[in-house]
Amino acid sequence: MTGSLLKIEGLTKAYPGVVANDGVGFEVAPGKVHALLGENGAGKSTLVKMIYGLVKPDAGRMELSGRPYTPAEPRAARAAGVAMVFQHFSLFEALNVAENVALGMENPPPMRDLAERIRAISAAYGLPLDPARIVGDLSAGERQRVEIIRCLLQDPKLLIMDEPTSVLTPQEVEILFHTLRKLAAEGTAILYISHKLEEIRSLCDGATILRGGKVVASCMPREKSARELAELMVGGEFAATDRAGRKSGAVILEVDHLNLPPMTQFGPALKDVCFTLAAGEVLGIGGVAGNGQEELLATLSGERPSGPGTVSLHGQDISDLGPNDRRRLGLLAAPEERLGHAAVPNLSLTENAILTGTVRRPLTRNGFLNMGAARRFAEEVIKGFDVRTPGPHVAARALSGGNLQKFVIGREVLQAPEVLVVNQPTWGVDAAAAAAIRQALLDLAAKGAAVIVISQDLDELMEIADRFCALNEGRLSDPRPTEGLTMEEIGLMLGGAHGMQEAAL
Amino acid sequence: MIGGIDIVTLIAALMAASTPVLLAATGELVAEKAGVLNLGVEGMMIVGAVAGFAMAVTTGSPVLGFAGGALAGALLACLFALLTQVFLSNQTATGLALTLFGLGLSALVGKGFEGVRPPPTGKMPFGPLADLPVIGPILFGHDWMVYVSLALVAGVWAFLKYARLGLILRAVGENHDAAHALGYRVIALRCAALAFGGALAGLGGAYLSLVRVPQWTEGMTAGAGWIALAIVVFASWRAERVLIGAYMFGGITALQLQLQAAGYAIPVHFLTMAPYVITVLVLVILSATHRHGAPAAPAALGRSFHASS
Amino acid sequence: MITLVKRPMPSRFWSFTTPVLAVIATMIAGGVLFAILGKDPVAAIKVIFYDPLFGPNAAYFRGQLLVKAGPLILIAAGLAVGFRAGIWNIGAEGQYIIGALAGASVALAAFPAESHWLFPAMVVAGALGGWIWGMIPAVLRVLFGTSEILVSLMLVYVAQSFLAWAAFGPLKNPEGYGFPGSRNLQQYPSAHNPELIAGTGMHWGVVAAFVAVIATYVLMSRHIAGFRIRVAGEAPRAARFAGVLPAKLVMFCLGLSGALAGLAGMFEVAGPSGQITDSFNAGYGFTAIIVAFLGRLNAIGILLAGLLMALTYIGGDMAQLMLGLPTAAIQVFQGMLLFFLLGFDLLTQYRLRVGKGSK
Amino acid sequence: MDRRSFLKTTAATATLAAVGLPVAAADPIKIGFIYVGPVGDMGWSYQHDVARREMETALGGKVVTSFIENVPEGPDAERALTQLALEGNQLIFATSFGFMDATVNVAAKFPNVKFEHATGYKRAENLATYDARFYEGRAVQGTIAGRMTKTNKIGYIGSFPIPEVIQGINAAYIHAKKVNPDVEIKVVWAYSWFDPAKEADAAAALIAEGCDFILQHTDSTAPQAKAQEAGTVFTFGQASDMEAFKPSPRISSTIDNWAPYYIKRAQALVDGNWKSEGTWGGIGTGMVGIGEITSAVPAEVKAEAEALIAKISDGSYHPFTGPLKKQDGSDWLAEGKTPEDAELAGLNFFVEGISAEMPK
Repeated sequence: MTGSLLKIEGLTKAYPGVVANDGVGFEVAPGKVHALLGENGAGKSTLVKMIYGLVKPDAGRMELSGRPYTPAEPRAARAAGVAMVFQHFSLFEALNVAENVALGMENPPPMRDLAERIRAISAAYGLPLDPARIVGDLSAGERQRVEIIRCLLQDPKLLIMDEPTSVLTPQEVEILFHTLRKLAAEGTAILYISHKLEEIRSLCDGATILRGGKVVASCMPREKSARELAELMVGGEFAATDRAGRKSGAVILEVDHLNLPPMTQFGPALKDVCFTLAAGEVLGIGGVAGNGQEELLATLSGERPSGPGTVSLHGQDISDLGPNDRRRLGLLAAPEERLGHAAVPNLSLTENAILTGTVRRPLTRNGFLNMGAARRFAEEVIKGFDVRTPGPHVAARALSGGNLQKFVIGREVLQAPEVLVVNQPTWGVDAAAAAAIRQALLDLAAKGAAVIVISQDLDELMEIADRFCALNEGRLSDPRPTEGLTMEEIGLMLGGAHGMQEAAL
Repeated sequence: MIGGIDIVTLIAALMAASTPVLLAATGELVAEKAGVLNLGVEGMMIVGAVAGFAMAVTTGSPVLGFAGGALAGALLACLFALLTQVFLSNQTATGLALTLFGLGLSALVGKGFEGVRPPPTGKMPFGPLADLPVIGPILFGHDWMVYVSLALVAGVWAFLKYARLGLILRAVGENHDAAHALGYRVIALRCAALAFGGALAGLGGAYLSLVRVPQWTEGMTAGAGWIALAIVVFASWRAERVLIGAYMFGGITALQLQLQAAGYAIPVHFLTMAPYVITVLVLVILSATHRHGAPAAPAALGRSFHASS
Repeated sequence: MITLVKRPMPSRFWSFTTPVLAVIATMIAGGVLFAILGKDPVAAIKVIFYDPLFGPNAAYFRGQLLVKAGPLILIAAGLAVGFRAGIWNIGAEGQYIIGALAGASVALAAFPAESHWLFPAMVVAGALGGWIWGMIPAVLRVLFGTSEILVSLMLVYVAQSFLAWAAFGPLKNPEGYGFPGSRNLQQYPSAHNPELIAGTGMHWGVVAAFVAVIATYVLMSRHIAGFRIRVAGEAPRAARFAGVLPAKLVMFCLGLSGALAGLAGMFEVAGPSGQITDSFNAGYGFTAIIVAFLGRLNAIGILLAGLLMALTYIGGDMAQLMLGLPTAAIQVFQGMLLFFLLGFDLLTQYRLRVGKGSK
Repeated sequence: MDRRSFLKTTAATATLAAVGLPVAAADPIKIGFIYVGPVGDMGWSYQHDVARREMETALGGKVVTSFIENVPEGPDAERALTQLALEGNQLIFATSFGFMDATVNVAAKFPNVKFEHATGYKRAENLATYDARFYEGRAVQGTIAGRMTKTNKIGYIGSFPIPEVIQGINAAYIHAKKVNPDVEIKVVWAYSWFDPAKEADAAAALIAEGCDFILQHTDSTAPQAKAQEAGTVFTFGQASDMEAFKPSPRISSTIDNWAPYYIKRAQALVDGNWKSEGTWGGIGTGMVGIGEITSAVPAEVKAEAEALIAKISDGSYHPFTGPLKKQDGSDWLAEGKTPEDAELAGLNFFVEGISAEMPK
């Protein structure tokens, strides 16, 4: 086969207030792995939803195997040979693997045959799966296998993968890449969406880079450095962050042999986590998502109490204190999930300021809300962190991800914490805003606060953290100073060499 | 005979007695499996009762009567579907309103059908089989709707377990967002499930007015729809257990009356509450044992779906 | 093709306008119904909506409006707090019954002693009874994760059987010629919940309803506890982050709504109703759920919705009497009103877009 | 009655009630009713409504009536009664026991309006009570059943264990026993006046126990249908005639016939001589009607029953005539004695020979 399998021209999709895709065009050839690269919000997801028939384009045309391609719904896309693995799995926890696979197929064979084929194909591609298991009992990696097997069973001509590695361990990523290469060798085209540059460099044969809904570049990723790719993605150089003028002070926070059972049915447990944090210090915690980041934040913020003596602030045992008691003592946090965890979508920004602000700010009197003070606090956050919004009366869900993130971080920073724990502080935020958030964290540390930044963005951690450690399956490696830390060492830490002692030996 | 209770008669009696709630509960099961909680079963049943009765009396055909009852129940369910699926109204409140509406509507339509006798619904002609001892009255002594209801339960069971559409239905009830992402039409499917549930509730109502009582009177369902809801919960959303649940609820009523007839002074009120207490216990056991496994209730039960993308 | 687009914020304009639109739509649809039944639609609508408020005997009916709306509002105010937190107590009917039984039991145990302490003791007993009945689903949910929707509903039937048992058994009036039902508390001064100002319909239950409206309004919109309840309903994880303990929240919401429903039952049995009978509960607990939603789960809204609901009952009776409209027609009319109110609510959260949609 | 004519009649009454135009020289007197159930219950409330219409016809244009149906007992009843009084009704019938206290309250507030309460025991200057001696009809049923039963087992579906129902069970048993010493009576309580499904189950249970007669003190025809299905079981109509099941299984009936009383009382009001009293009418006054004894009853049994009806009707015989003992064996009525009405009204025990226990 020659030529292109999928050809896209001038694809445009606008939502009220946003142009998600603006005249996007590119081609994917059979047997090739093509990357769609871009920051969160660059329009990658909308683009693939159009290809998969979930969203109808406003303008533009698509061709599949040389014929016009206008899928009205995913069913039509699947019939045409397009399969997709979602970033957030479209799985049904109460159903078993075979049933989940059947749901994603057009004409599934009888269950017994299907189970056989699942067994066969999953073994062939090195993704072993038991078709009778209930999906709710599977790990994140195993769940992704279900999605992939579901696609493979339909012999797709084009396989779309939306951020497939964000939930995988490095070992699982290796297995996945092996599978994808094998598939490509068999002639399947793969459209691979990610913002992880190294992955794309190692896997993909071509890349289309999106920024603000437009195609800004096409390239061969292997021919570019990660830095070049990143610059194409964000459209400029990183703003230099000022990390000068910081001195480590006395130890403020101490976490000692912290163990915690899984918070959710499928989450990891925290295992023997130990570290100390000094005033004026930024501790970076890296690791692949789903390795205990949320659990660690919940334990530090007080959402999940832990065993006595495991968490101490200023030498005081705060293990059994709730979030508000910890706020009173100066320990604040900003969780990763903005909508629904750090902020309430349907409430206004004023009310979202109340969410965490009542303890350290005089927003209540005898338990009664002082709406005026709350509004002023919200306005202060909006102003101080350049949150683009008509005003504090606007509901949180009406804000863009980046603006809401700025609001969330600003809300905590402006409460003058002694310890601030943030998870994914710049996820989905544009480069300028991300730089501003990082600067705010550094400034906070400069004023003597201790900051924990949990992030999957290693560049970010290297940029602002004084010390670095990695979370892997609920275990935290020993912190190492970031200065002089090599990529290999980081890789080892992330890959699960628990603590660097072994490596040091 | 055990302790003065004729077991054969008891079983035969409770089978007929349970048929209306069995039908309604089976219908509600399908709706709930699709993720919709319709508390308006009572309203759909009674509208089915009056429509079935009116149809049968007007045409002289019980078959058409049952068809009419089913249709009326389905239409009322479509109203509920319109409100909850299209207008995204709260399911609990809408269901309660549906019951109120159905009770009123049935009474309005039923004026003029009071005191009328419906055409008889025939027994299944099993011939000599019906005269067999013990199994004769239990297995071969009923009118044909009893067998239809059993067939419907079996059909729903098989549908949910083996049919592709049944699988899709369960998927929609588990996770409507994922089902939507896979391209299934969540709202259409839920509307269909609701209509089916309404049809069965209507059928149950028609059984009441055409066979069980048989006559039309206002408010004649007397809470049967609520029992059907309880049975679905008792059955932990499994068709085969709906059968057990319906027969248990029906059986306890029949049993307490038989015990009275046999001369036992029994605490009627405590027996009446027994099935509900048992249902609560079943719920507790289910939730306690399913804490770390797949829960029994459809995960999306009672939640509104709106495709946002 | 009409599509729905979620508004970035609930529309304030539509949240005031939709109830009015719904009532107008009901009047039109109801008018058609009444016309089909051979009644003058305008007269019927006037009798239902206007006469109880401004007709010849309005002075009496305005009071009755309070009597009828009082328990609905009292129960709905409590339910709405839980509903806002995503805790679905649909068993208020059972809590109402048990509250009434508890309150009446205290009175009947004390009979015929007269004391100033009796009525307050009944109030406490009524609230306690409803609270206990509400705590059963709460505790089961906290301990085992059992659905409070289903448990609270099942407990309604248990309460009903319990009521029947009490009416025929332990609470039966020994001087009642063997008829079921307790002594009439209206004839027991210490236990009676009388009309406070003659002719107004005001009794302690109505006072309690107003207090509950004000208290829940202040709680939900002015107090940090109510704020946290709202957060819990909107985003449970955010609530934990804000320091809410889910177990405490479940117990509080079910306990509060149970206690208020119990109070409503107690005031009703000691006042307007007077005695425990096997059919003493008139579905207030279920109707209150509808009232709570009609009031958009907002205390002031519930006050208005309760009064509107009561108006259709009283106006309905009048239409029966004056126009010969059957109760069934009134029930259908009420059903329509509820459907329109529930359906139109969509407009506050969503925008209708005519033409090509986003999908 | 077809639907259209029903709508027409109600529409006509409604117009009259609403407009209140003088149809005769003098304005007609307004008379109101409240019913506990829907008029379509085909039982208790239906019979009251039949009587209301008969009364309106009988008095020509002298009265107009209106009613509120489905009124729950309790505060709603009090409001409905007040509403009727405020609308200018001169005479108001409250047709359920549970309306008693509400009627007493409203009667006190409207001294110029006359009230009549069915089956209660509280009276006032402007509040009369009326009730029917349903037990007289039960005596007839007991006689027929006692004669005709082959299994010697009579089933009785009771609604609630209240005096009215207990009187009926005792009367039926006493008279069945009188003609058939081997007879037994089995009692099932439905705890409902009207629950067709449960009544059907109760009938089935009694039939399973070997009863070939089902007497009922509940209002639906479900037991008749069950009896018909069984083939060899006989029943009696209750409240209404239930003639749809004639000639068998329904072989006779006890009919609540309120019309004569309503006509009499309305007439008294028109004539200006209404006064408060307690009426407890029986077969003699026509308040208790005995429906046609059908051809399924042997002629000699029918004759015996008719003789009994005649004796009760002319007052020469009281169904509770001593010697009678209570269930526990203690004496109740001595030879030839009859109970006071007040005692009968509160009857709460079975007579000797009934094996069923009174529920507690």
